[in-house]
Amino acid sequence: MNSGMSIIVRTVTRFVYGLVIIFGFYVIMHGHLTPGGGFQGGAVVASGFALLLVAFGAAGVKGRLNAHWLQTLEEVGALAFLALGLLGIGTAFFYNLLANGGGLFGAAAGSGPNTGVLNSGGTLPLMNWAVGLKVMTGIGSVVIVMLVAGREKEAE
Amino acid sequence: MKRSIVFVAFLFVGAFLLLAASSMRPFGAPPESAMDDYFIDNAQREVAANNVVTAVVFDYRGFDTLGEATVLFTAVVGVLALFRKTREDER
Amino acid sequence: MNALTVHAPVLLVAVPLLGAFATPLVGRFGRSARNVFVGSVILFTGALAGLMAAHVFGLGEPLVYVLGGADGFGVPLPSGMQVPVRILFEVDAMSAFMALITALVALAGTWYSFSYWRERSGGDLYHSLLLLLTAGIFGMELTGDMFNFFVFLEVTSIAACGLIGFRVWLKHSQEAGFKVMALYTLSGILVLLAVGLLYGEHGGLNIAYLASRVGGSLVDRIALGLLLTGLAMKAGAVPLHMWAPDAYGEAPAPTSAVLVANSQASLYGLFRILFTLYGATVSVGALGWILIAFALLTIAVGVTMALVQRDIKRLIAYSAVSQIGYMLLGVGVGLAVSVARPEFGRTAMHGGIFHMLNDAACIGLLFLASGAVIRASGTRDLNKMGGLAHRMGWTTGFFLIGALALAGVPPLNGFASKFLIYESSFRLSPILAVIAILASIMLLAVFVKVFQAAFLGPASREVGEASTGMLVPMAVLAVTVVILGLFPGFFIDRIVAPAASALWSGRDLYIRAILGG
Amino acid sequence: MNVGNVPFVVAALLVVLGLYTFLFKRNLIKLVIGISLIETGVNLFLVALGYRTAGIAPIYTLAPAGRMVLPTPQALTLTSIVIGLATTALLLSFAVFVYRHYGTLDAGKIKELQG
Repeated sequence: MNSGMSIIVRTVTRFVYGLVIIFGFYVIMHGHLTPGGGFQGGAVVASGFALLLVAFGAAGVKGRLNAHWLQTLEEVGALAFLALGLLGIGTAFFYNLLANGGGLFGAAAGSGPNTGVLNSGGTLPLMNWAVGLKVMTGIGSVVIVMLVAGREKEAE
Repeated sequence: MKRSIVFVAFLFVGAFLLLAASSMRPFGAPPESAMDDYFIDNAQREVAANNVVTAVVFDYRGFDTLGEATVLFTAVVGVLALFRKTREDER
Repeated sequence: MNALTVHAPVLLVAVPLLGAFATPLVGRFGRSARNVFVGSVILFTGALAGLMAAHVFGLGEPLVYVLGGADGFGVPLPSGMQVPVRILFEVDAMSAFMALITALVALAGTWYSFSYWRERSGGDLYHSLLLLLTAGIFGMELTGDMFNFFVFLEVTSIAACGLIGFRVWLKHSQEAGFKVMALYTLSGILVLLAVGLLYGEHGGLNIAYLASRVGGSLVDRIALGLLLTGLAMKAGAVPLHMWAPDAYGEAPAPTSAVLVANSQASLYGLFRILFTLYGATVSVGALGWILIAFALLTIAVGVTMALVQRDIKRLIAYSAVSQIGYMLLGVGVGLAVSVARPEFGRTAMHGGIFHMLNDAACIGLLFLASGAVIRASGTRDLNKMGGLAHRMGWTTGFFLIGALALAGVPPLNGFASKFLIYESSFRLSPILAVIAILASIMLLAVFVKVFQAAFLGPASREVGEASTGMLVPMAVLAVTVVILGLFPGFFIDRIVAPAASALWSGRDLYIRAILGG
Repeated sequence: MNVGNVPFVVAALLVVLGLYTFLFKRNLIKLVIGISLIETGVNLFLVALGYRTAGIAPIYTLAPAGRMVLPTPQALTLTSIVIGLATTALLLSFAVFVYRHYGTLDAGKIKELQG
């Protein structure tokens, strides 16, 4: 089956897609400190998936990217986000339980311009991860499903 | 006939939109910003986050973000449902 | 006041959301596990709605829930007012009333779906979308924040379109899905534009805060126009109704019933904006007459189009459109006379709002019954049906109850609310009442025709009665229809009157609950 | 006409362009493009609402001196972008299935649902 694009595109993709995905994870991780966050980083990672799909075709990534698994992970991400919201239900829904608590992500942020503390933000970084997981898998599975459906139609 | 009515309506709406935009308050000077100043002043203390936008997105207006994640989830479920494998007797 | 009551408003949204997110996962363990899970989620949601409604009706003032913080949700301004910085849920009697309607329809629709979707593919995703639609409707009804309202509006739009196009093997459902999604998106954009204008002018998003600030400025008027257009479009009022028959007609039967609740939630948003957000600023009399004009147009177009349909689902869809007109008529009459002669304006409001509950029950019943009819006869064309009454006694009875109630025949519930509307609109202008009554009579003729075509006559093919799982939800709605019709006074006093006064005279209470003073 | 209002006018212009595409093009994909254009215009309008003259991004990490722009419109815009993405995905899926059933994307030929 003819899948994917020329050898140049495929070679470049092999070099680049890892960087794209790592950059996406970086954007998610530093969402509470620098521009970006779960949605943006998740979209970057999903664009890495899309790059793989375009370069290698649906058949080429069949073993590595599976819409079924991505869908499961998306549900896990959505549930995790909701659970983080429910974490503070002792006070109120979406109450930030961990902020300034001293434990995980509980450091204070300082005041005014500073260099940033990665271990701050309370539930924010966790929510960023949950949303990031959700967005990367959600968009990824949509891209895969649409591409596979298009290819099936051509093959008939 | 119908097309020309739509076109006149379109011209009317378009002119109205452009007029409304040009008579908006001046760009770069929000008249009322007490809520946003509160976010800027207190995000670091209350939420312990340097990024005020993230503090708004996930803390002060976190429920909107849950709704937004829900919208995305709904769309993904909708797309997957459309492209699902249907049974033979359904087609 | 225990913890469950305190958190009931937010749990009403969070629990169906949790169910929707987890349904595809639970579905891996088989269909019965999924049905038990979805069933318990929706039952718990219904119980929460009842609990919250009982609490709010007893409270006498709006219930405020602060999302994400306990201490101090507002920033004081120099003028003594304060701006809420967090998203607030504000539940008054009207919101609680709408939540009850939604819970009733969602319960019946979901229950019915278990049997209806048993032989079909994609059941996990179907039930997930149905729960998402329910959660979105609850969110629209309970929130006290304009942008949050928009977000939930979009949740319902997308979930509704996913369900409309769910039967991918039907080509009309795909056409309807595209059309409805495009128009829903347009209405959502109009609402978003209005929210942006209001935010840019007043620097806040809370409804109570905005209500205390909006005046008659140009930007505020543009925002009002955009909001009214967008929400009337989403509610399916003529002349922006072109999506409604496609949506109701092409969606799976139980979904059509829930879509009616969705339209009513948009109508609730319309009323909330007219009475609470702009209650003090707009010239209410003129606006009331505009509402009446659109109401009459909606009634006339809905009934006339229902008259010429041969497809049973589209016929019921057009009668659903016409019922939106009755609600608009009741509330429009109330709005038009609110200053001059409040005594019968209040009656009109009672009629319009009571009709929301009645319409949800009897249109929902008709859609569920039509699903059973289509399943049994294998066609949606009325000319090809016939003789179903011989074998489908229960379905026939339920359909008859729903049709008579919808046409306003005493002693069923449609009569109870329509009579209030006739009575009060007659005192404003006899022509209004005459048009409304004539439309009801035509609707009766329509359903006599349907009944004669589908249920009477010789049995044309071997059909069986609908399964118990489909009959029980129909029975629940039919019993609701009959009880509401037999004891209208009880329900008007207990739940309709508080809901009507929350809109009619509750504006100050609504604002004070947030801003204090 | 206020010269400082150019961003609002540009946003309105985008909305008008999108509206034109939505109303006068017959191809379903072009309709989706029109809706996306309108959404982009509204997003631009939202984010322009929050700008303060000579403001900086509302992020304290290594921030330069200056007043910060309003953060709320940026949060709202983020939400509305994601919503726009979701609707576009669903609309395009419907377009695929309409094409499979009708064999065309011409809105003029796909009008079986009327009356």
